Amino acid sequence: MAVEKIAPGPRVHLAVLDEVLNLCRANSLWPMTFGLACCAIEMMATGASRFDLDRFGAAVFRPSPRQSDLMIVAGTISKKMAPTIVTLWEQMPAPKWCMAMGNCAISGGPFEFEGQYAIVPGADLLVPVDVYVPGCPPRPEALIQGFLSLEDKITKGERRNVIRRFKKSAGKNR
Amino acid sequence: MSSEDLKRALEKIVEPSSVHARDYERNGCLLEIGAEPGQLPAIARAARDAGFFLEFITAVDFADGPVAVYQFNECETISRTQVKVQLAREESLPSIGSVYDAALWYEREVFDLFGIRFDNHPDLRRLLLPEDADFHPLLKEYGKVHAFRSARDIYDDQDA
Amino acid sequence: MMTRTPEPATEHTFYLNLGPQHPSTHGVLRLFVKLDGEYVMEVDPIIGYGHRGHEKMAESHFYEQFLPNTPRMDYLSGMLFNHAYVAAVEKMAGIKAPPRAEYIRVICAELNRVASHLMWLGAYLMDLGGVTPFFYAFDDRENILDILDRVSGSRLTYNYCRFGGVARDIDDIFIEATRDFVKRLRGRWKDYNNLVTKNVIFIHRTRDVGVIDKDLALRFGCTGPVLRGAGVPYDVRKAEPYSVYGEMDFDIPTGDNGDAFDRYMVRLLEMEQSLRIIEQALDRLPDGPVTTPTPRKVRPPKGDYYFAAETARGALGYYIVSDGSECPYRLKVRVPSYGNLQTLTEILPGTLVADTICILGSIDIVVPEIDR
Amino acid sequence: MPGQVLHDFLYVGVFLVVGVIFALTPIILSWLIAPRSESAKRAETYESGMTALGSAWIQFSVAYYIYTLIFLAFDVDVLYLFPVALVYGKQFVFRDFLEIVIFVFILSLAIVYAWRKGVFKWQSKR
Repeated sequence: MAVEKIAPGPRVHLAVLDEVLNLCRANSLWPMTFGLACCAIEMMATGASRFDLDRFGAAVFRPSPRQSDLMIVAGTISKKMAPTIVTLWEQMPAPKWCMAMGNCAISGGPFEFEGQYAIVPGADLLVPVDVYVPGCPPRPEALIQGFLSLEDKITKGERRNVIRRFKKSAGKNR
Repeated sequence: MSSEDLKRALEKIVEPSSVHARDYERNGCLLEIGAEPGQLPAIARAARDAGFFLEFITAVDFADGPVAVYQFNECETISRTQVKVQLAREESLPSIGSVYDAALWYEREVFDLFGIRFDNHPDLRRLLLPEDADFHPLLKEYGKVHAFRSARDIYDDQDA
Repeated sequence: MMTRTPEPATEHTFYLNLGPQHPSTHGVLRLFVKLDGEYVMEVDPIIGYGHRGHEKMAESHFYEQFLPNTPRMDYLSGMLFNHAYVAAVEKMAGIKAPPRAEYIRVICAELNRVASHLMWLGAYLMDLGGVTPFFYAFDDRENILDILDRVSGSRLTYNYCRFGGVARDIDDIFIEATRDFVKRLRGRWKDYNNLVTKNVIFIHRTRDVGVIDKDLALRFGCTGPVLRGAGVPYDVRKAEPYSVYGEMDFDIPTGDNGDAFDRYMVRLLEMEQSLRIIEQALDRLPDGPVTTPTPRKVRPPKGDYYFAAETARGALGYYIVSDGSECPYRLKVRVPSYGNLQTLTEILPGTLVADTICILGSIDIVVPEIDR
Repeated sequence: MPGQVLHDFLYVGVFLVVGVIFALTPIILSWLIAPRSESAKRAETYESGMTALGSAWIQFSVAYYIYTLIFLAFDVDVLYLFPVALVYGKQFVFRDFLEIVIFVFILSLAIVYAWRKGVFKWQSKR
């Protein structure tokens, strides 16, 4: 598990300010280019012109963890790669989120069998994962839905999505 | 530069009894040679002079010891030759990295996954597994496998 | 080669990890580089960060259970890996796929080859700093993914070929979509040529960079566009025709001095040849069944078999030792990028760091294919 | 007269104070409200996930130094053009233009000299 002390919150904590900041953070997620295997190609396809992640403000793929606030673990995590993932997660500044993309990152996927010696079955054994996107590889639409649910999680409710706010049924369960 | 003159060259190195042709349609290779570990550098040089390139080096773990499989091929004609070397359990192989540079990684991978050591290999360390791994995964008694047979009952009666 | 514990850097040189998480290593390859200012002095490619143990997995799974593994080894030419594995086991077990299935396999394989080259084109130009070709190439590639998705159900990791045929028959919507795609992509060559081939910066960045000549390629066992870029017309589809490639007429483009520009041109011209194959296969598509009845568990007779096929990166080979049971005794996958990547240790020392990225991109590697 | 001078200095003073405040507020604001995370490897240098070997404080080749020198020459050159821009074209337009051409030409000789010396040629040492 990433050894990370429970960080103290911000020095000045205002509810309204937090809400505004979360709204801004949710709509400008900067993911870190971190493709491990097949899911990386679907991540690139999502960033390309057809599925266009830019509509959600999330396609600014930053190579270095210092400038990114979302780590997408896209692909199979081999045991040799595990310490690197933990290092990258720790080198990301707060606030940071993690998205486990694809079955390999969720639970080892098609390579998890009795006698498997080479892979770590799941990214949540290494870093705290916020959103799981199932699929092998998940279709670009599934990844975009992952981004939307992460944005919902950041803003703690559907106020972000104006249309959904007017649907009476959906708004209640938050 | 085709496989005939490689066959003649190899027959000088290895005794002719262990050189036998294979049916390309069924098995995909034309010539198969059973060799001793010591003859490998000579075989590699002969293949290099005949203009062959090294397709791969791998090993297959059997009850009476692993069999190292070297495979050479040529670009112009279909002339795939396989060299099989039966090893005892802890025996080591001479490295042919000086003749074929591709062999350096293949040998490191065979050492990594099978534990077969290669003498005078410039940089024999693990290739695929993390450096601190202490097991050789592709050996049959590691982990769960379907069967653990001896070499005779696979190779001997296959062409009968 | 560099020893394991590198000696302390002299005053001019320092060590850099073009490490597993790097935008231009196309996956989790780590280049441990000793730099002297801008110049690369020594390079030690460290692989294994994408190692999943495919070969160990094969020894405890049935032949059918290993099918999904094949497209996940090289996910850019997944159909080609799938087709090669199925053809290998069919040859071992003596199963004969009906002619219609063979033609469908060749059509889908060539579509996948074009998709793989387009993906490479986009990623390579992005390495060199040009972002527009990435969107051009991915736009065309999405067409292929739609066509193959319609018939095989997945965009990248196809499990479409089965022992004895293919999973589903194609319909005339597939055929018409493929013909439209072929026409559309042919119209795009002009765009690619104007945007990239005639681009002065691209020519200066790739001409005479990373020269892999014939002898170097043979010493390292390179195959595919890397070898053809050096001038050797070796293509497994022509050298050892499998499936119905024997009846297709297409030629093999080769470069002359084996630099990054020649490899680029070879891949661009290869896409055109693949389109020709697709058209011929579509014209001669026989009707009839797409599967023959095969036993529930395939049990090939004892012995060892080798089957070679041509993927987008080079000559792929399955070396299968069977002990007559329903699980392979040993399954070795001879992968083309293995040899292609090794040439880095020879051609990189002395080049600039920017050229390192250009050379690495031009040999087009996929890391889980090398690590297996 | 002194009142006028003092008045002018007032502008400069206000401009200075606003500048400083404008610079410091984001730093203080983010120091206050930014969430914090402490972790073991947070301070280590980022080298694509690996631990960096050796330090980067080494003597590197002189080519970089000469590159920056050329930049410096032109940076200062632009500095002198600012005041010229204020008075350009007031009386004799042609004279001003000619002066600037001469000024820039003389400075560009530094580029020509560096070019001849081969600073821009990064030959590959194969």
